[in-house]
Formats: sequence, structure tokens, C-alpha cells
Amino acid sequence: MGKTFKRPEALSENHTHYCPGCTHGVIHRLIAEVIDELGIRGRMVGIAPVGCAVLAYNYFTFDFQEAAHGRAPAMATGIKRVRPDLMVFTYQGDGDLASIGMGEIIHAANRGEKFTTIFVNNTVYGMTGGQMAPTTMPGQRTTTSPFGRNVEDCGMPIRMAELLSSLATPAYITRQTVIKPKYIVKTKKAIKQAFAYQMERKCFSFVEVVSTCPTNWGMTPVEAVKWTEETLLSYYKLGEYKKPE
Amino acid sequence: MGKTFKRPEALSENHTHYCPGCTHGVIHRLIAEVIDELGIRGRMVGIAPVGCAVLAYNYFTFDFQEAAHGRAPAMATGIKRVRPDLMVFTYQGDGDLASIGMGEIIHAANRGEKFTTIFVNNTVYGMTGGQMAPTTMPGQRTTTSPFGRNVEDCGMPIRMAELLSSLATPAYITRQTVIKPKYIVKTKKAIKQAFAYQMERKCFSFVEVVSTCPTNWGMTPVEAVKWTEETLLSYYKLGEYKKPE
Amino acid sequence: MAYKYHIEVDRCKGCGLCVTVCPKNVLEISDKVNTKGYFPAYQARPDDCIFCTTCCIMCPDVAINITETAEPAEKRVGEGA
Amino acid sequence: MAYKYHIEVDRCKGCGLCVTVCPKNVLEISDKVNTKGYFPAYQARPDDCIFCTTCCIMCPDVAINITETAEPAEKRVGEGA
Amino acid sequence: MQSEVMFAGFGGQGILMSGKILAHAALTKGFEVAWIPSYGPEMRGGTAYCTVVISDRPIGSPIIKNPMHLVAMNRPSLEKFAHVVKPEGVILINSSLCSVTSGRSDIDELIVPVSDIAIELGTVKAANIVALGAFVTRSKIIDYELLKEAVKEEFAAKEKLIPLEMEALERGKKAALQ
Amino acid sequence: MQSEVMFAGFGGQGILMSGKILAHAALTKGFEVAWIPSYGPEMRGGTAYCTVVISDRPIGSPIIKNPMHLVAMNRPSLEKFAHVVKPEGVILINSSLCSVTSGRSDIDELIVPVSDIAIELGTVKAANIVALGAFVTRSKIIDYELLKEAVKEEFAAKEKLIPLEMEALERGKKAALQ
Amino acid sequence: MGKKVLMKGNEAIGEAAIRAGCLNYFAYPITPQSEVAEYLSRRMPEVGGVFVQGESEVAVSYMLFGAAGCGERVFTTSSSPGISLMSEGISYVAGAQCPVVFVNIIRGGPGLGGILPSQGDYFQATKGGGHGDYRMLVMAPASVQEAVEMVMMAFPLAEKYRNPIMLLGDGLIGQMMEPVEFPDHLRTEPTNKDAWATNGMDTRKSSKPNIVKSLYLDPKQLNDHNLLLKSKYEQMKREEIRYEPYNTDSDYKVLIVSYGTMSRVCRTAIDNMKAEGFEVGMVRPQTLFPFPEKAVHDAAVKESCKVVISIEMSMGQMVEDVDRCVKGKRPVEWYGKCGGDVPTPEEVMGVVKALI
Amino acid sequence: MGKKVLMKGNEAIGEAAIRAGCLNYFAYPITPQSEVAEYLSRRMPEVGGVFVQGESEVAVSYMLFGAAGCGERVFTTSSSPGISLMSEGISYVAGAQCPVVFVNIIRGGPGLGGILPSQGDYFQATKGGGHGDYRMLVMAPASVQEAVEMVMMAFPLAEKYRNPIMLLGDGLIGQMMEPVEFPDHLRTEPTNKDAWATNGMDTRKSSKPNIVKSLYLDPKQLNDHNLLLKSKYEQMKREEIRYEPYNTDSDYKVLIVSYGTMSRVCRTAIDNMKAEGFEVGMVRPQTLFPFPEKAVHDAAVKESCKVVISIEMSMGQMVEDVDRCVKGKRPVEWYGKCGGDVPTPEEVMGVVKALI
Ligand SMILES: Cc1ncc(C[n+]2csc(CCOP(=O)(O)OP(=O)(O)O)c2C)c(N)n1
Ligand SMILES: Cc1ncc(C[n+]2csc(CCOP(=O)(O)OP(=O)(O)O)c2C)c(N)n1
Ligand code: SF4
Ligand code: SF4
Ligand code: SF4
Ligand code: SF4
Ligand code: SF4
Ligand code: SF4
Ligand SMILES: [Mg+2]
Ligand SMILES: [Mg+2]
Repeated sequence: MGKTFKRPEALSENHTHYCPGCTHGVIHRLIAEVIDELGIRGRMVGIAPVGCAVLAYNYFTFDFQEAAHGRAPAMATGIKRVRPDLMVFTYQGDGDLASIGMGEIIHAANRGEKFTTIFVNNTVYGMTGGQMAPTTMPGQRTTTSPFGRNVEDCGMPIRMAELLSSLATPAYITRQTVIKPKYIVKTKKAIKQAFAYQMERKCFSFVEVVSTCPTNWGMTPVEAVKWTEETLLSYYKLGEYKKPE
Repeated sequence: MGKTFKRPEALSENHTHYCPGCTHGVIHRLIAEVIDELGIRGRMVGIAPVGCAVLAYNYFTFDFQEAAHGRAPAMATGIKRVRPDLMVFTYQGDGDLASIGMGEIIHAANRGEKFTTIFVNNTVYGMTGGQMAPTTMPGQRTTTSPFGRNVEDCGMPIRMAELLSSLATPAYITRQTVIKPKYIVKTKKAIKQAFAYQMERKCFSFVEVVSTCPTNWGMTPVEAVKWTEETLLSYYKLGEYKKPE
Repeated sequence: MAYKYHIEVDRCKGCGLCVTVCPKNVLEISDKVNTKGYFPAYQARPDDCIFCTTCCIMCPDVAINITETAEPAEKRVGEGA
Repeated sequence: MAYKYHIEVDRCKGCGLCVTVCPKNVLEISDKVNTKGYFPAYQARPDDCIFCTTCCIMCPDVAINITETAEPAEKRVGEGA
Repeated sequence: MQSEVMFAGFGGQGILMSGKILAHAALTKGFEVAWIPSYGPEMRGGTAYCTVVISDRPIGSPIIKNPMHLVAMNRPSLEKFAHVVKPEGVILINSSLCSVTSGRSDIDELIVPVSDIAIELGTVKAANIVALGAFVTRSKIIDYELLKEAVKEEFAAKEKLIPLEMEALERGKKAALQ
Repeated sequence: MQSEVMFAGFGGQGILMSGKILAHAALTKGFEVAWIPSYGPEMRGGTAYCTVVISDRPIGSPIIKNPMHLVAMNRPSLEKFAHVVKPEGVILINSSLCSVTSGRSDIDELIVPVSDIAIELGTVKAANIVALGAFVTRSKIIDYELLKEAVKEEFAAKEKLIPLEMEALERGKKAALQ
Repeated sequence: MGKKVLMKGNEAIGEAAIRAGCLNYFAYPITPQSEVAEYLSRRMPEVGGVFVQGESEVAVSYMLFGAAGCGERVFTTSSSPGISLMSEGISYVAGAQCPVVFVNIIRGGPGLGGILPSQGDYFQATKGGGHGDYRMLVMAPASVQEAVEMVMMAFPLAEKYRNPIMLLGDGLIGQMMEPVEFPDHLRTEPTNKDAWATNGMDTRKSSKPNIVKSLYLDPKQLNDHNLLLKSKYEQMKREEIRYEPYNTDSDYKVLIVSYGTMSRVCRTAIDNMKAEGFEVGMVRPQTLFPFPEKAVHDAAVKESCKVVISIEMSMGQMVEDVDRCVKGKRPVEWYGKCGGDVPTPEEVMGVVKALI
Repeated sequence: MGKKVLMKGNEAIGEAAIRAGCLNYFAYPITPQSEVAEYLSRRMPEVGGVFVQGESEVAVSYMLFGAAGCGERVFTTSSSPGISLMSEGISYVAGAQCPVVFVNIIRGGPGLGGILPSQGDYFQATKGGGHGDYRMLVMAPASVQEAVEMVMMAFPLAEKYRNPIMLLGDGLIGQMMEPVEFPDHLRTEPTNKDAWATNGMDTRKSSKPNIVKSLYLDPKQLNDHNLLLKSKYEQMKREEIRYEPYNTDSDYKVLIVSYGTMSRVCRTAIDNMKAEGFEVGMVRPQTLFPFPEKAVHDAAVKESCKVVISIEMSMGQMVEDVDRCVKGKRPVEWYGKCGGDVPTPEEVMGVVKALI
């Protein structure tokens, strides 16, 4: 009744630069596993964001481009339009996708570009030292909201899955998390589904992953998991928000 | 039982450069009437877009700034933050607001900036010669969609009122039209309501106005009204989408 | 109470929208060009006008106004300002 | 069928997530620093391990793997690659 | 030898097309040509104009402030541009929409009710072709037959219109010869 | 006269704070000072370091490749930086986390188990202050009393910690004098 | 050589790209270049190419980057404010060494400015509007025909250098119709980009991933990377300088340096002055970067030449380069106008004659 | 003069703005300047000021524009890629004549580049990254104290010229801690902007609307507008040039031109060489635009001086301006490095000695 577990081929041997307990690593692995299972490594192009995952290309074993901050969806559009046979995903943080890159993600989703976006929502700007993001929770302290996010000034956190789902163009949109194994299994299914829609050239696909940033939250990884479950998941509700057809 | 009608004070004497039958003129007048009625001309700052209304400052009798294409909401944010006592509105076309300026309008709305946006949706880029906009209808021919908007490539038209309403931050969001007097009366009420929320510093307010562009649609003004009513209003449904509280 | 109806000829762009919305079918498009090269609207049947301002509300160029006047109502087409 | 359980010590960042998710309470954090300066996880109670891979699934650094082996199960803590 | 023609009128009068046809005709003959539109803010509402330069050597400055000839399709155009035309040039005035003249005695003034003629032919849209026929006939800037070919080519996609346009050309020519 | 100290260790060891306190102390005495952090990609995980320059005249180049002294709070730092220290400088080695020595005979090597001392005092977090006490005592780069004041000022907001930090300084000093 | 057809500059530019073998176009409308997009929205489907109207110039610049990064020929057209929005993207494209062709049909600035012809973006194009040490090869056509040829040349050049290339036109070049032909010999095959492009490992039958990026966190690596880029720019200076001398055989007293539309006006002025017995020479840079430094210098120091003047539809930009080349050996003057009111030959004649 | 406090460059810059009377800050985080935002997110609420983290640098540039347009003092800080994204906005701000202070803490480029100190944005800042004919007054501090003073001077200067002003620092200036004091005499009152700002007609008790705009559709008006802008830039050249000579009393054989962090390294190198008996002079531009043309020229042509060298943390940018000023009278060399690996004094000494 035991099982085996090994490093997927699509993941490189390099050690990551991520902080202990950072869920970026889990998400990387899931993507790699899905790519292995679908056998598409030879026609993959990943797009690294500007954010903690900026060096993502060091951790996979297929082609990568590195976008400017927020512009990964435009880059992916460029690739998919000229090479529809390639499989393309963007990997973006919440600062990247929900703040500076808001225009790009909405328009790519609305045009129905046939690529996949993995959206890593950790409610802060991880790489630059924990500044407030559009997804930061009300009252959450960050380096640029030292007194806690003030809703009166900064508004409510943006829920990207819901926002994108309100567009009329068909898409696959889901929100998952990777803070516990049970969720991780579901997230992997979602990523696989997203890639499958892309392979069928059916629609744009979007997997939001509620993630942790222990370092900038000032918590241990275990505390971060707990806070995520208790605080984030009631605002960022998991589930499938939109399916094509 | 007769009534009088005169040019509002907030409107200048200048003749507009708009094409015959273009509804930009109607919307200008309504804004001016509301400003007169609220007695706020002396603390108004309008923001002209880049689009057919780029010269809007010639047609009003209060302070104006001219934004870059799409950036009026950022400009309005700058003004309202440093001078919350001023009354500010942006006047934006659909190319301006829904294409290049998508990021700015979403974020201003989400922060709950206390200004008003008048969004003139005429489904094309009027000023530059009738190119396709994000709001162009499926199949609609424009100078850059000569075979009609292809939904497979360009996606469905974006409904800004709905999109903005899906944000969690409170706001006043409504869609109106000015193609007939009965609608015009309602639009004026909506604009007045929007300004009232701003005066109370309650929330961001947004009035989408479904408009015509006879010139670039290749129609007479009367045909344009008819096409709007028959085609646009069933996709761009009129009504109040969101109210604060 | 009497009203004075007035179309500023040179502001009018002849779009014809006022013509279509007048409940009393008062208005028509002139066949004389104005200084801007447009054919302006005018009250073809001024006596039918009920001063409802519907045309004023519709006009994108604010070319029409209706004022109150002490004297008996005067209505002229395309009168100068 | 037997399994070999292996934590790559120098990959492990000692985040402790595997420890919390193990259904059999097999894992603990070591008090010996690895070459990167982290205190890695190890199987404190290897015999309790049921090779369910839960810890592998959780580990953000893919530091744990479980392989099938013909020989009887070997379990060692922090074994090198 | 270089000559220039400015076509001016309201937007919608086919001003740009007139210029294009003339440039086309000249090109066929092997001339160097340049067609320069006005694309300023005047586009909407005000006057539209374009300039065609025809030359037997490479064209230097494409910016022509003083053209040799003017085709004025309405009154504002005439008023705006009559004084910039070089002495001895042709000024065609569309008298249907313009009751005044250029007031210049050093040019060759050609007054033709081009819009009325076009309306007689069945559509005011042909006015620009009437004007072209008249202008080319009078100025001899290119061969009239070349012009005819160029008009045919321009309307190749709307073949049904060709007889009408030929008639328009002829009526223009006739007016110029009167 | 100018001297420079490099503080190096893991992130989280209070490296940047040590430098800041030293710079502060020197500033109080009227010296010119500059504190230069490493803010590269090493920030996360790898080594963190900063350099403090103390001088009696305006400081020219703030980029110091060969500092006078080194405080190495862990082994990678010692390995990375031991060879760049100028001859006759002090190298403090945190022997709690570093079992090797600098291997240099032209410098003044000071081996102190700073982390262990700090743990004895109740918190490993005080290790940087232990190191500071030891380093300043040995190098005499500034007056020890000035350092004491600077530490007090640094912890002014967390007054409760001051006795502990004073103790840490003293233990460092003692270790340096042994 | 095909036959001569009369075409608007903007349409000819679009067609030239197709003839050059580039079937991918991403753009955002802006006067005075929107006709390129309008033309290609019809033309690309005919030739099986890609036409995408992006949501903004910022997005377009990254669409180009993505497409070029995976090895396909790609180009865009825009005008001044749109190019400013692409500055970050251009810097990225240069940093990641991707071949992209940018066309800027300049309009009056700064800010919203106006829509008439201008040359106010000279600095932006030649000194890098974006951040960091990069350069673009910048070409400036003076006619529709030359625009066609430069567009066609741009693609292989971009690939030769793996670098962005910019064509700097102005509103007049875009809006004017002139006869053009599309030289067959300028149609080129895209180069093989397997060595670096992210075209999919299967496509190039390789198991080594390609990475397209501009990040070099290690300072030594970033310096080396910049030295590599610099060596490309030095190579451009050796191999790609293009210019056209005009009336430089004469014993000219004044040397004009002028490019694009402005140089045509100057040509007419020079012809007119020659007819009057007043000799004026001109060097017309066809590449603005690399700038024809030696040509300008040598023409300036000719015995007969007393003064050099940079005539621009801008407020004194190219004159700095001219000044630099002349090395103090002749006085360097500037004349310019911007905003769309192109100086006339008569105006130029007045200015030039006043110099002597 | 207050007392000296030890502050990080980034924090000192934030505090300096407040001390200068600017209570409005809009920005987007980016290494290596995020500490300015972090500092001001705490500090602004204390002083009743405005702190807004914008959604992007593009948006921030227009928030600044709006705020400045209605007459309030306002500033931002960013780093290279962020400044590129502001290019369009800067051009608009210049075109509409609004006083805005921009701080660029340069990092390595092009593209994403790196986060360590660099001077690769010299061209972008001095020749206008945005489109059209505009210039910014550009100041380059060499220490935290100088950064403070320049920030404080920037606001009244921006208002004097109704023009954007840029402070060009580098990662080191931002990250380093040095002792600073905030000179009281540099605290200034904002000027009265009733004549042009959209501060509301009631505010200024006027019935004449003010319009803040950069559009001039009429070419003559746009040309006149550009001439007006040009006259401001000419005035800056007359009134605002700042530079610091170093060791120029000596009979130096080599003249270094260098600015910012790089100039401090050169200063140490010059001191060291002096100790060895080898005299080297330096002109350190404190304003990069207007560039100290005469100072550099005059220092270059000093009898003893054999060669001029521009030493930059960039691949040859300022050297073009130096070359232009020297007018061929001395050979002009360049040395530079970029990517964050700041050249050491020893390296500079090696390079300089090799020149002779
Ligand atoms: C144009 C631009 N602006 C800002 C930055 C600085 N920057 C780098 S990453 C980042 C935010 C990263 O946050 P997020 O996208 O949430 O990713 P995370 O690090 O949290 O995974 C920012 C602001 C940049 N590189 N470029
Ligand atoms: C950065 C930039 N890109 C493009 C343009 C060109 N442009 C001017 S107006 C406009 C579109 C206007 O359309 P819309 O906003 O719908 O307004 P309308 O004219 O229809 O009222 C465009 C693309 C510009 N001025 N600036
Ligand atoms: S900073 Fe946060 S997001 Fe970035 S690697 Fe560390 S924990 Fe992960
Ligand atoms: S082009 Fe369209 S939107 Fe613009 S003025 Fe004319 S009708 Fe109105
Ligand atoms: S006022 Fe009423 S009745 Fe009179 S013309 Fe106007 S719409 Fe007709
Ligand atoms: S609605 Fe106004 S502009 Fe249109 S025809 Fe009537 S009066 Fe004239
Ligand atoms: S495989 Fe299962 S039982 Fe064994 S250590 Fe991992 S989680 Fe625990
Ligand atoms: S989850 Fe992985 S990295 Fe974390 S402690 Fe366990 S083995 Fe180590
Ligand atoms: Mg994040
Ligand atoms: Mg529109």
C-alpha cells in the first residue's frame, strides 16, 4: 500500500532560492508533474515573472522567457499567436498580475488567448521586501501598510478569479491553494485541466493559487499555513469559477 | 404647460468639433447642467481624455486637465488625494478606458477613489478613425476589423459596468444611454447621483453612457440611434449595477 | 406666459435628431446650407409647438433654446442670437 | 515490495511542513545544521512510516523521495544522494 | 519641370480621391509624383485638402505652400487658398457652392458649377470627377486620355459606375472648353 | 586615518544592526562614517554583509574591497572574506558556528564563541552585540564607552532589553581581553 | 523589381514588411500611423499572417518580445507617445537580444503635442529612451520608397545583431503617397534561431532549454553582458553607417546636415541656391545610429566650408551629434522648427544665406 | 542646521522632501529604492501628508501630473525600469509645464538587468527618455547629504521652471547610511500657482478656468510652445549649472570627468595618485543637464592637461557630452563598467596612469 515519489523530469536539479516553507516550490513541482504526465516538455515555453519566481527558468528543464513586471500575459500572447503549437504558461505573483499587470491579464483573458496562467497569490510583494499588494487583506501589516491595510484608502483586496470570471469570453478559471496535501492534490488536477484546455485550443485558463510568504508575513511556515487557512481562505474562496462551453 | 430651456453656465459658448449627431455633445450638456444645479463650478476639475473629447476643456467653463490616453483615472487620483475638496470627473471613451486604461480604471475603482467617471462607450475608437475597441460588437466592422469583430480572435466585447461592479470595494456604478430624450433624462439623474456620492466623499462613481459614432459607424445620426437601440442595448443593458452601503 | 423658440442656425449641424423626437412633428431640415456647410433644422410648423423642450434635450449641439417672454409667443426659424 | 525513503539533507530548508502533515508523526526537525545553515527534517520514527508520500507532496523543496526497492526496506535519516 | 495642384473642399467631396486619380495618371506616364493629404484636426467638419506634385525629376520638398493650381470645391477653400496659388496657375471654382471669385487677375480662373452638373448626372458624388475633367482639360497638366484611364482604374471595383464617371469627365471637359 | 570593518554572516544574525551601531558610535565622536549594506540577491538564504567606514576626513570611495577588519559570524562568511582583509587587521571569528580559522598569520585573529555566549545570556539574538563588544575591545576602533552609549540608543525603544545587551557587550569585551 | 505603384507611406510600410518575410504584426492605433494597422488588418489574413491589435503600446512591446523571443519575425508601428510607452519593453528586448523592428512615425511633442510631422524623437531613438546601456540601429527614410527599402533591410539587420531596430519616419512619410516598388532582392529568409530562441525543444530537436532573459544578478555577468552588447554597437558603427552626400562635389560654403523629410526640403533649397550661384552641400544621415561621424566631419572640414548647420524638425537634438563630430573645427549652427509646420525651402534658404 | 543623524540614503531622500515642504508622494515599489516608500508610508501620516502606492509606474506618473497640475508639491522615487514606464508621463508633464520631482535610483540595465548600482540611465535622463523636445534639469548627488540638499533644492527649481526635475542617484546612494543634516535654509514655501494651476476657480477667487494641457493642434502654436520650452532650457543653461572641481589647482596631466558614486571612487584615486606625485584633476558635474560645458572645456584645455577621460558606471554615455565640450582640443577617453561592480580606486588609478 506504499507509494513512490520522485522528482519530475520537467523540474531541474537546481536548489531553489525560495525561503524555507515558501509554497512557490510546491507549485513549481506540480507544474512539472503535469508537464511530465502530459508529455509536452518539448513544446513548452514558460514565462517567468518579475517577483520571487523571477529565476523560475533555473528550476525547469524546458524553454523559458522572462517577462517584465506584469507583462507576462502580453508576452504569452505574442508567443501563442505566432506559434500556436507551443504550450505556454505564465507564472505570476499578485503584485505582478493584479497590480501593474492588471490591463494585460484582463485583455489576454478577454481575447481568450490560448495559454495558461498560474497566479500565485501570497498577498504581498515578496521579492521586493513585503510591500502591500492589491490582494493584501484588510488590516494586514506590510512594509508599505505599516498600520495595516486601510480599506478607506486602499480599497478591498482584489479577487482576480472572480474579476476575470465576470468577462463574457469563455475561460477556465479556478482558485486553489497548496497549504496542505489535500489541497495540493486538487491544485494539481486544476493545473492539468488548465493545460488540457490549452492543448485543445479551447480557451484561456487561469489557476489562482493562494500561497504563503512566511518571510514577509513574519511567520514560521507552519504559522503561515494556519493564517492562510483561517484568514485568507474565507475571503479567497476555493473552487471553480468558470468553465468553457 | 410649456417649459424653458437654456444653455447651462458650466458649458462654454464654443461650438464643438463633434460630428453631426454625435452624442458627446448631449453628455457634455448633461454634465454642465448637473454642475450648475449643484453649484459646484468653482471647485470643479474636469479631466479630458485622449479621444474625440480631447478638446472637452474648450466646451466647459471650469478648470480642466488633459490626461494621456487611458490615464485619466490616475490623474484624478492624484488630484483628489492632494485636494479632496475639489470635485473631479474623468470623461473617457471606450478605447481610452477599456483598452489602454484598463489598469487605471480598475485600480482607481478598487481603491474607492472619490471621483466620478463618465464613460462614453461608442464601441469604436472615434478620434483615430474608427478602429476596433474592446467594446466593439461581435461581427461589427471597423477599420481594424474589416471583416467584422472576430470573437475567436478578439473575444467578446467588454462590459465595463459589470466588470467594475464585481470588485468588492463599494461604488456607484450605472449604465445609461442618451440616444433618446427619455434616456437622456435618466442619464442626467445618474450623473447627478454620481456627483452627489462624490460630494459626500462616499465612493467612486461611474456612469457608462452607451453612445453613438455615426461617422465611424458609417450611418446617419438617426440610423445610429436605431442601431444602438436594436443592437447595443441588448448587450449593454441599462440600469444600476452597484450602489454604495 | 409665452415662450420664444430659437434655433441658433450656425450651431446646428443638421443631424436631424430633433426632427425625429419632436412629438408634434414641428421640425424639419432646411435645404439652405449654413456657414459651416450644414443644413440646419427649422420649425416647419411652429404653431404646433408645445414648448415641451424634447428637441432641446435631444440636441447634441445645444442649438435650441426656449425662453419665457412677457410678450405673446414669437416663433421664428433660424433667428440670429 | 519494499520502499526506500530519502531526504536530501542539503535540499531541505527545515521548514517543518512535512513534520506537520505526516499522518504517522514520523518526522522531526534535526538539531544539526546542514551546509546551507538550515536544520533539516529527518525520520525520527522511521518504522512508523507507511510510505504514503504525504510529506513528499507537501515539501516545497522536493527534498524527499521514495523509491521502490527489491531489498527489504531501508530507512536512514539524512542519507546522501 | 514641376507642377503642383491643390484640391480643396469639404470632407466628403472626394477631394483626396481626385488627387489620387491625378497622381495615378501622372505616374502611368512615368512622372515622379507625390500626393500629400492634409491630415490635421481640420479633418472633421472643416476643409479637407490634398496636394499633388508632378515632376520630371525627383521631388524635393513635398511641402508645397504655393501650388501652381487650385481646385476649390467650396467657398471656404477658395477663400483660404486662392491667394497662395502661383501666378499663371489655374484656379477652378465650383460655382455651385461658391458665389464669389478669386479676385486675382494673374491667374487663369475657371468657373464651373461642378456640383450642379453632377446632380444633373444623377449624383452629387460625381462632382469631383467633373472637376477633374475640367481642370485637366484647362491646365493640360497631363494628357486627358491618361486621366480617363486612371478614372477607369479607380472605379475598376465598381464597374457599374464607370459610364457615369466617364460622362462626368466629359461634362467637365466640355465646361472647360467653353 | 580611515578604517573599515566588514560584518558578515547569515541573514537574521543582526549583521546590519551591528554595523549601524558601530557607525552611530563613531558619528557621535565626530568621525565621518558610511555604512554600506549588501543588498544583492544574496539577501535571502546566503550571506549578508555590510561595511562600515570610519574616517577623520570626508570619505571618498564607499566601495571597500579590502577592509581593515572583519567580523565573521559564520563559516561561509569567513571563507568568503578572510582573504580580503588588510594585513594587521582584526578578524573576529564566531567559533560557535565556525570550526575553522582564517589561516592567515598577518592578521590579528580573535576567536570567540559569540553565539554560545549569547545563548548563555538567554537569547542567540544577542550574538551580534557580544561580537561587537569583543571586536571593539580588541580593535580599539572606537572608544568602548561610546559603543555602550550607541547600543543603549539603538535599544531605546525596547528599554527592557538594555541590561541584557549591556551584559552581552561586557561578555564580548571579556572574551577579547582573555 | 516589381512595377511602381502609388502607395501611402503607411500602407507601403505594412506591405514592405510582408514582402520582407515578416508575417507578424502587433500594434495599437495612433495618428499618424494608424493606416499601417488598418492595411494589415486586411492584408495579414490574405497572406496567412498574424494581426493583433494590442490593448496598449506597453502590451504590444511585450507581445513583440514574446514573438521575437520564440524566433519569429515581428514588427510594430507607432508614433511618439506610443513609443515612449514601449521604452521599458525596448530596453528589455535589447537586453534579451531579440530582433524586433519598431517603426516610429513621429508626431509633434512633447506630451500629446500634435499629430503633424516632427523629428522630435531623435534623442529618444538614438540615445535610448529606455533605461540602461543599449542602442538601437536607427534608420531615417526620406521618401516612401526609401521607407520600403529600409523596412525590408531592417529584418535581416535585426537578426544579424539580435537587437531592436527602429525606423524613424514622420507624419509626412506616413501620410504621403508616392510611387514605390518592392525590390525582390531585399526579400530575405529569416535566420535560424535554434541557438537561442524559445521555439520549443522539439522544434529544434534538442534537449537543452533556451532561455530568453535580461536578468543578470551577478555584477560581473551583467558587466560582461553589457560589454557584449557594446561590442555589437561598435560593430554597427563599423558596418552599418549609411548616409547620402548631396552637392558635396561643389565648393560649398555651408554644409547642411539634415535627414528625413527635412532633408528633402533642404535639397530643394540647395538646388535653388545653386541656381543662384550659392553652393551649399549636405550630408543626409540615413542611419542616425550609428551616426555618420566621419562623413560629417570630413565634409565639414573641406577647405571651402565655413560653417555647418544642423537643420531639424526639432529643437536642437541632432546638432549635438553634429557638434561632436565636427570637433570644433567649424562653427556648428542649428535651425529647426517643430510642431508640424515644416520649414519651407525659402525659409531654409534664408537661414543658410544669413550664415555667410 | 539640525544635528547630524545617520540615515540611509533612501530614507533621507524621503525625509528631505518633507523638510522641503512636499507632503505628497506617489510611488511603486522597486529595488533599490523601495525604502523611500516604506519610510514615507510611516512618515506621511505623521505629518498629515499623502502617501499613495500606485498600481504601476505608468499610473504613478499621471498621479503626479494630476497633483502637480492642481498646484501641489509632489514627488516620486523609482528605479530604471520604473522610470522607463514613466517616460510618456514625463513628456506630458514637461509639455504641460508642471513642476514634478522625480528621483531615479539607478540599477543595472538594460531590461531587468540587476539591482546593483549603475549610471546607465544618463542618456535617458539628460536627453529625454520620452518623446518630443523637452529637457529635465538633472542633478546627481555623490553622497547622502548631497542627495538631501538636492531634493530640497529640487522643489523650488521645479516651480521656477514649471518643469520636471530629476535626481539621478544609484543603488549605493539609496542604500548607504551616512550622517546627514537637513538645512533649514533649503525649506521653501511653494510658489503661488494661481496663474495656471487647476486648483479650482473658487480657491483662487477667479472666474477664468485654468487648463493644464500639452495638446497644441495648430502647428504654429505648437512651435511657439516648443520655443517657450526651449527658452526655459536655455535659461537653465545660464543659471543652473553646478559642478565641483577637484584638484584642479594642480598641474594635472589627466582630467577626469565623473559624477555621483563614481566620482567618489575617482576622488580617492586622485588622492592616492597625488600621494604618489601624479597629479590628476576632476570636474564633477552636479547637474548633468545643464551640463557644465564651459567648466569641462576650460579644465580640459589647461596647459598641463594632456588627456580627458570620462569615467562612468555606464558603457559610454556622458563621454559624448564631454567629447562635445572639449571640441577636439584634447583626446577624450572613456572608462566604465556597469552591472553593479563599481570600479575600485585601484582600477581607476590603473586606467588613468595608462593614459600617459
Ligand atoms: C517596472 C517594475 N516595477 C517594479 C519592479 C520591482 N518589483 C520586482 S518584483 C515586484 C513585486 C513582486 O511581487 P509579486 O508579483 O506578488 O511576486 P512575489 O515576489 O510575491 O512572488 C516588484 C514591485 C520591477 N522589477 N519592475
Ligand atoms: C499612448 C497613445 N496611444 C494611442 C493614441 C491614439 N489615440 C488617440 S484617441 C484614441 C482612441 C480614442 O477612442 P475612444 O477612447 O473610444 O474615444 P472616442 O474618440 O471614441 O470618443 C487613440 C488610440 C494616443 N494619443 N496615445
Ligand atoms: S519572500 Fe516570500 S514569496 Fe519570496 S521566496 Fe520568500 S517566502 Fe517565498
Ligand atoms: S468620430 Fe464619432 S465619436 Fe468622434 S465626434 Fe465624430 S461621431 Fe462623435
Ligand atoms: S419644443 Fe417640443 S413641440 Fe416644440 S419643436 Fe421642440 S420637441 Fe417639438
Ligand atoms: S438636434 Fe440640434 S444639431 Fe441636430 S438638427 Fe436639431 S438643432 Fe440641429
Ligand atoms: S511517507 Fe507518509 S508516513 Fe512516511 S514520513 Fe512521509 S508522511 Fe509520514
Ligand atoms: S518539507 Fe521539505 S524542506 Fe520542509 S522540512 Fe520537510 S523535507 Fe525539509
Ligand atoms: Mg506576491
Ligand atoms: Mg470610443
